[in-house]
Amino acid sequence: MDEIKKLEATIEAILFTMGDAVSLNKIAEAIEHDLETTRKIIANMMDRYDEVDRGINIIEIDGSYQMCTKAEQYEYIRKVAQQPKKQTLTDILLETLSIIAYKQPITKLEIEHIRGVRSDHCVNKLIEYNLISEVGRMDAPGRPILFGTSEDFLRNFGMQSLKDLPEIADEAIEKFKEEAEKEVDDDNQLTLRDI
Amino acid sequence: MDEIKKLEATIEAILFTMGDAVSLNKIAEAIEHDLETTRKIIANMMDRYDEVDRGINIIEIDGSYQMCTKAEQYEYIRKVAQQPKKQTLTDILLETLSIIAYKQPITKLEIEHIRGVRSDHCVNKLIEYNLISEVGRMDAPGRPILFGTSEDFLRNFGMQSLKDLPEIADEAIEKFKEEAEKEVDDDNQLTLRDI
Amino acid sequence: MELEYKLDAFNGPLDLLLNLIDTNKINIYDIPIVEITEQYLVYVKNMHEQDMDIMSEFLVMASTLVSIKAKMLLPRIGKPDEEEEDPRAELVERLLEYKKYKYASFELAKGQLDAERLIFKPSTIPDEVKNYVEEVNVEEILADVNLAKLYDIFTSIVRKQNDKIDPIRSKFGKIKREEISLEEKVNYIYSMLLELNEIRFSHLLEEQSSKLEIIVTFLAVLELMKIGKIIVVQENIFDDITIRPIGESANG
Repeated sequence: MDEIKKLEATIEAILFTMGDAVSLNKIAEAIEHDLETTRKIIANMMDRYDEVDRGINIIEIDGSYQMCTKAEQYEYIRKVAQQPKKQTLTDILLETLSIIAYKQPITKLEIEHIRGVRSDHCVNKLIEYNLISEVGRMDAPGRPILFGTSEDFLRNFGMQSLKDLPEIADEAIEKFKEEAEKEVDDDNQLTLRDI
Repeated sequence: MDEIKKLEATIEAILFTMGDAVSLNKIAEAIEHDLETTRKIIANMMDRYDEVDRGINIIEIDGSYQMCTKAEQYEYIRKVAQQPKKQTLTDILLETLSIIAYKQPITKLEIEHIRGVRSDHCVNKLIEYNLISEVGRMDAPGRPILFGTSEDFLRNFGMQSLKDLPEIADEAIEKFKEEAEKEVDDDNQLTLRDI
Repeated sequence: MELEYKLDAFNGPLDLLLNLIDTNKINIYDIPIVEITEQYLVYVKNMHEQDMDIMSEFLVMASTLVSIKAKMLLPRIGKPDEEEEDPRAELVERLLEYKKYKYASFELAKGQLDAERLIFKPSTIPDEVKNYVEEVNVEEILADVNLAKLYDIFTSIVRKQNDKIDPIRSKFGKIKREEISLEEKVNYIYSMLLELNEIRFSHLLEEQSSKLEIIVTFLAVLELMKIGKIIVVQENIFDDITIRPIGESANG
């Protein structure tokens, strides 16, 4: 009995190593037993692999044998095998989204003008995420597409309507202007120092 | 109990599919259990894999787990698989590797100082064999590269972690000393004559 | 005696020395330096080594040995009871250190022999699993984004827009193009980096008011890279480029 157990171990090691299907012939040769005995041993092993605590199986294909995982393990394996890609909204997507939210309806060209960089990728991603959508066409040469935020956008930010967007007051913009002036003054000193 | 059996099956399927070492973390995440429970389940599995009718084993390397065949199956597998001969390392490479293993992180210059010879070739070969890798830079002029051993190193030398490195430190030197003294005693005349 | 002198039989001068010590059954703590030096030199002389690099390593050791020999032959000056450092001490230490790792390498080799008999299986993840891309959960990626953040981002964009208008110059009737020197720009960017430790490339460009200035900024970044003052990192294609200083203030 122990002799058979040892043969089982060898067959397991062979199938594990080969990965591909291995013919009954080859297995029989390796364990130095006749085909019938080998077949019986493998059949016996297959039964035990069927048990609930085993995640791999031996399958027979055309007189060859191969190890493979059980179907019910697929989802678990996927979880481990899959490259974990943490999905986040990148800063550039957020930036683009905020421009669209506040300036809508807006064309891609206008977005690019504000951001100073091409924005195809960002706009496409935001469409893919269902956060923005086409809301019409501008009455201008080429009739460029106008973009606006979607219902999903409202839902995701807990707004009933776009009126709930925090207001960017004119005073705030004025204040920025002043600050900018001050900064330029400061900046000037800083840059002059370096010259 | 059946619940645990199912988890064992999943872990078996994962290790089989991945082939490479899989971290405890990843396994725990996949089976949705805490690290301690997962560790216990795997330890239990490892015990059962040890039984005589199993040809594969689970080994632990640096907190990760990996499936491999049992050593005693090697000859049978070779008959079927004609496993390509593994690279055996030359003395020079082994010598360099052991210096890196024990002294890591270490710079090439330090290696060369211990060996008394230039070691570019050896270091490059060991990198090529994936046994060592750059592990950082030394905070010194020129910021020289620091080398350390890899996971492949542990696997290839049958260690779970660097803690398993054979001890050589002082006891080994003591042993040399004793041997040397014994030898000297044996041929006292010979050595004294030369001084 | 005639010996086939093969250099590759020894892993270096230390290995050769150890071998001489072993074959002569010498106490490593009390090396008969005269005899060993002689034997060592015979060996080296008989090496038909073409590789000067390797040869020179053996010659360095030869000169070390000769100098130790000389020191030992010199008459000792000073009181006889004074402890004097053995000229061989440093060499002995090196030999022992080297021998330690040589011993370790044998131990490692044993482990390798056992481990060699274990066979691992290559990963067999099906392509459809490997390339599976999970559908983006928009709610999840928006989890730490709220209206306030959106507001902040937009106001900062407005601010940048205003900066671009450059209120000071726009107050003058005419804008005179000023000379922008590369050196100036290099200094400016670098001092800014030292202060902030990290800037985005796009941020640098946003500050610029003219095409010429953008070009000079770009050249300045290239220059800083060339002289090794900065590193630039781009995680993914189309991502913004991050610039960090190398050296004194690189604490990140």
